[in-house]
Amino acid sequence: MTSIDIDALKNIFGHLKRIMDENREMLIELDSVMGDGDLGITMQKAFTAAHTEVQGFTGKESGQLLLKAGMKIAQAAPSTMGTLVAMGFMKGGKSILKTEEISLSELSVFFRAFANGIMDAGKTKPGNKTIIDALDPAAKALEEASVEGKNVADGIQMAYTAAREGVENTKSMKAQHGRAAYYQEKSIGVTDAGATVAALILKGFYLGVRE
Amino acid sequence: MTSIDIDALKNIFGHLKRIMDENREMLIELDSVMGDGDLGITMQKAFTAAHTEVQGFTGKESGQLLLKAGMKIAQAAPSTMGTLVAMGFMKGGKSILKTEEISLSELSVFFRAFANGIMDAGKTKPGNKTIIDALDPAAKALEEASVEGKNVADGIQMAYTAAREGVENTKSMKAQHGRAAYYQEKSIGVTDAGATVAALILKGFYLGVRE
Amino acid sequence: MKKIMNKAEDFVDEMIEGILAANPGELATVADDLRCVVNKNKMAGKVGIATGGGSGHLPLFLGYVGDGMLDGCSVGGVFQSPSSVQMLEVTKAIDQGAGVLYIYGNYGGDILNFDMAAEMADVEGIRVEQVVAGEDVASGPKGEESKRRGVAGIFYVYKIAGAKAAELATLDEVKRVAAKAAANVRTMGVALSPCIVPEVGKPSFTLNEDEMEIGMGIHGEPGIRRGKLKPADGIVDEMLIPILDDLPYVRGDEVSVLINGLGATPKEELYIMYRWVGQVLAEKGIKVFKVYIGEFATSMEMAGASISLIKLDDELRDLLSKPAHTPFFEQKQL
Amino acid sequence: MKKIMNKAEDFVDEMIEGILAANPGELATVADDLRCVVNKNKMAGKVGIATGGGSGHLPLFLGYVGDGMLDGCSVGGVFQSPSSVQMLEVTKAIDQGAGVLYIYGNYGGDILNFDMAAEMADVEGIRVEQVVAGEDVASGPKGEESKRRGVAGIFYVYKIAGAKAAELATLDEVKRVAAKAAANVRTMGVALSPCIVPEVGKPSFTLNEDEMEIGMGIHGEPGIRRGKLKPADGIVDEMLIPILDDLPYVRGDEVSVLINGLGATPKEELYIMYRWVGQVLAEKGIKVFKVYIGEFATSMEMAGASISLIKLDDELRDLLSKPAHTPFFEQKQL
Ligand SMILES: Nc1ncnc2c1ncn2[C@@H]1O[C@H](COP(=O)(O)OP(=O)(O)O)[C@@H](O)[C@H]1O
Ligand SMILES: Nc1ncnc2c1ncn2[C@@H]1O[C@H](COP(=O)(O)OP(=O)(O)O)[C@@H](O)[C@H]1O
Ligand SMILES: [Mg+2]
Ligand SMILES: [Mg+2]
Ligand SMILES: [Mg+2]
Ligand SMILES: [Mg+2]
Repeated sequence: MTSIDIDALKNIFGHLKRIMDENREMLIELDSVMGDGDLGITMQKAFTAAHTEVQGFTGKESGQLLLKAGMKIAQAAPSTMGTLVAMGFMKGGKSILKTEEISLSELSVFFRAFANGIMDAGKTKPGNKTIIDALDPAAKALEEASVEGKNVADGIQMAYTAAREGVENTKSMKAQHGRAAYYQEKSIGVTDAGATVAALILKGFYLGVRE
Repeated sequence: MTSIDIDALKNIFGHLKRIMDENREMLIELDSVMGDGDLGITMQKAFTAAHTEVQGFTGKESGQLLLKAGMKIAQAAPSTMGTLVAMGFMKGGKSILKTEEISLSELSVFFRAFANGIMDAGKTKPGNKTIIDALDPAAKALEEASVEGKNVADGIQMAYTAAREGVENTKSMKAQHGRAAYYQEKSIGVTDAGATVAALILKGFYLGVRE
Repeated sequence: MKKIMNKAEDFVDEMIEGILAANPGELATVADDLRCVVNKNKMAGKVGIATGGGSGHLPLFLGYVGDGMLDGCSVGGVFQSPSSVQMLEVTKAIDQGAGVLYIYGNYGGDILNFDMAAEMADVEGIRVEQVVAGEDVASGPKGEESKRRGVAGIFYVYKIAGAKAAELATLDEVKRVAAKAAANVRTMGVALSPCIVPEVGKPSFTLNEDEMEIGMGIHGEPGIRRGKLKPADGIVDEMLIPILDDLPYVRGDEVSVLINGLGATPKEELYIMYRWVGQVLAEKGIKVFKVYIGEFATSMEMAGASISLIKLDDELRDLLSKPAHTPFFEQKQL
Repeated sequence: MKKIMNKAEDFVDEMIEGILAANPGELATVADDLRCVVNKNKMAGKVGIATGGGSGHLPLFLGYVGDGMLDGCSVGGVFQSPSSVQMLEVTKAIDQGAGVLYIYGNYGGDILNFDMAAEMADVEGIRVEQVVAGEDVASGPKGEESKRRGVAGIFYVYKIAGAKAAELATLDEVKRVAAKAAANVRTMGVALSPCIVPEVGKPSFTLNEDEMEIGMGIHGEPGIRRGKLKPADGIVDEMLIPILDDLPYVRGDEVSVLINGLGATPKEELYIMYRWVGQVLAEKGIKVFKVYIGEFATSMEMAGASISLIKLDDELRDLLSKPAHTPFFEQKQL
């Protein structure tokens, strides 16, 4: 696979829905440690809705599909993470709006815009124990892979690996945003739930592209 | 003395001032049983001010003098009793406004208007353990004396006696107005402070006329 | 006692100083007495309307001094009547030869002093008429209306009389519409917590954490019934039904509704109350012309609320619709 | 918890139902969503102004939807941001081709959702600009202004932007004056008692009987200092001095002052506060153009108050003076 077309994207959203279904309880548990525990529920809602939206998409532009998915997520899951992820898909989709088949370089543009969009909206940066700490390394990995002329499958695998490492790294960070911020020092040692969601999103892309 | 002229009235107000001075502590004590204890203070203020006002009066009409005394009392003592007594003097003064020398029949008109003015203003009637329970018998006594053709001195003596009896009778009454009303049943057995003031006012007239 | 104040004995005077300072173009005092407040803006030949009463009820009483409402107000201590001489001073200041109407609440001390002031005004050659508002159905049964206290519904009497006076109507005419407004308004309230008179320093009564008192007066006068706090709709029913039955307000009537907060109760809760009031009135076929919601007659930091209804005819609706402007109340033509 | 409400989970929806029922001619909802409120009265070609935020702050936020102020408001749960989709629906409903300005307070959830809504509006082809109000000097030191929370002073931003939009100014022009107003306003508050979020059922913090917290936020965010309750003038000093020093407001400046009650604090106390504010400003040679006193941004039944100052130039004074009419705020031309 040298690029991701509309059908491949629809397949990716099928994986994303299934992954969020399967990880519902895990996310609830993670978010319960220092949040309100809603994350599993909202992510399931978000990607179920996105999946349905995407399957009904009749256009040709992949960027447009990703934008639409973002808008649907915003509507279905108006929580912090729901809105941030929606913002990511929208900003990412807009960045490659007219693209029909997504090359690795376009995928890296998409995830960079995805991550930056969330950083802008969340007024955050890497190191604050958020979704960004998985997303930013993933976007960086895609950028490197693209410069190095890797293929899409290899690129996305490197990004997924980077995201999982990013999740691990959040353990040593101190939360600065949301409910978790109230715990400050106590948040050290705990994995960030939002970063985990980012890794799951990369996983969906990885599995979809691999097929 | 067959009638009360301006000088006699001024003399009466001298007695009233002295009487209220002398009875200050007694009235405070009486009002403290079931009221706020201000009565001795306000009545002293009221009649000190009225006395000064009256001494400076240069007109010829006794009714006008009594009206002016009432207005002064209202200003000097804006408590319940101060206002009621002021109203009595004003309504009484108005009822004989142009009178220069007060005959017994005019005195009875004065006290009837005095009592009725207070009943109207206080929305009360005899039997409610108020100043009226001394004033109304006094006014009635004056009316009878006037019908019977008594002289001023005899008439006012009968009125003073009736007022004192009225004060005694308040002991068996249940308070319906003001702070004392909160005590209801408990107010039985206690002399009404306002009625005591009425008797002192009659005493002032009695002493002034007797001279 | 948690109050933002300096010395308790300065509470009322400093409050008035603040009101005057905040509205320098609108309000003035007369007779060198801070407690005698009048509208600076005079309309020549107009009947003067004066009110007065104890402090602690803002915007009642002096908050309604302004264009299209009242011309003057005498201000008493917290929950205490002003003196008759203060009332007289206000009367003298606002009389423009057309006479003065007193509108005030049915409380012993106020009646006494206003009667006295009227008596003194008469001596001064000023014609005075009076309308006493007593519309709290909880404070006297039908047949004993004269016992009823004046509470938030007095707002309607002010508004309607003020609009009539602004038309340069005669004293008799202004009195007539004021009396008509007073006759057509009914109120009932509920208290959830007490308030504290600054100079006293402690509440005059207590209510348990789960209790309310239906029919309590704005000075904490005992109500009809103390009971468990109910849901909003149930509380509304306890107030609205006695109001409706009293006048009575019946199918086809047109009313204005006033939901008044006593002080600590948030506007959110007043609107939750109105939601149910509106539904009940709609169901009973009573038409609502205009709704007022907010704080119109308070008891400082007391929690609770009252509901007032006024039945309107063409004349009252028209007068209620007229614009008004005071430092505490602003209405454009409805 | 003593609240006049039905079920806690219905608190916000029933409140909105009450507000809509009380103002049938003025407010409407869009997208079949009670939480998306717009002004019924549209002025053709006008820039739309939208706000939004959590419930529990009436008249903030939806109380300022009306003529000469805001066109629409998305309403969140108590102390919770509305969703971006609700904001988008309001945006779509109020856009008349001239674009839409978002004005809201500086809170993470609101920013996130308004940014998202702006993104979605862009997809819909609607031009959106944003002005975020953050004027609480207690919530961020000088130099870290971007941390400051938006509190009662946002009223001035609404009023001034609304007046400009009513002149049919362009989106850029409306944004410019809104930003100018926001840059010139400063607020500080004091809390005396907590409030209770209905669905939570208990206060989020406690204050002792003799304590106050200077600088506390309208959701109970920690302030600068907790200490013994002071006399009113001392409390005012603790708020006013940091405000004056911050912009700074200096001799010769002209300002408008807003004394805002947080909910349970009676108007009497707000005026006692203003008495001292007025004296301090007079002494410092700062001229007061117009004083607003009352409840403009509350925290339900929280006791306390805030002081806001806005420095005026000719343009801001002129816009502040323009008439406005909403169900919660009425002003005639000053
Ligand atoms: N300002 C922010 N910027 C980026 N990510 C954030 C921000 N605030 C919170 N997050 C992420 O959101 C996650 C929690 O999401 P969610 O459970 O939806 O929040 P909540 O339930 O508190 O609204 C956190 O684990 C963190 O990764
Ligand atoms: N409505 C009323 N009508 C007539 N007299 C009254 C009325 N209310 C109270 N009084 C009289 O006033 C007296 C108390 O007067 P005062 O001490 O001035 O009252 P307070 O201190 O409660 O204002 C009572 O003893 C009673 O005689
Ligand atoms: Mg969560
Ligand atoms: Mg006494
Ligand atoms: Mg209040
Ligand atoms: Mg309030």
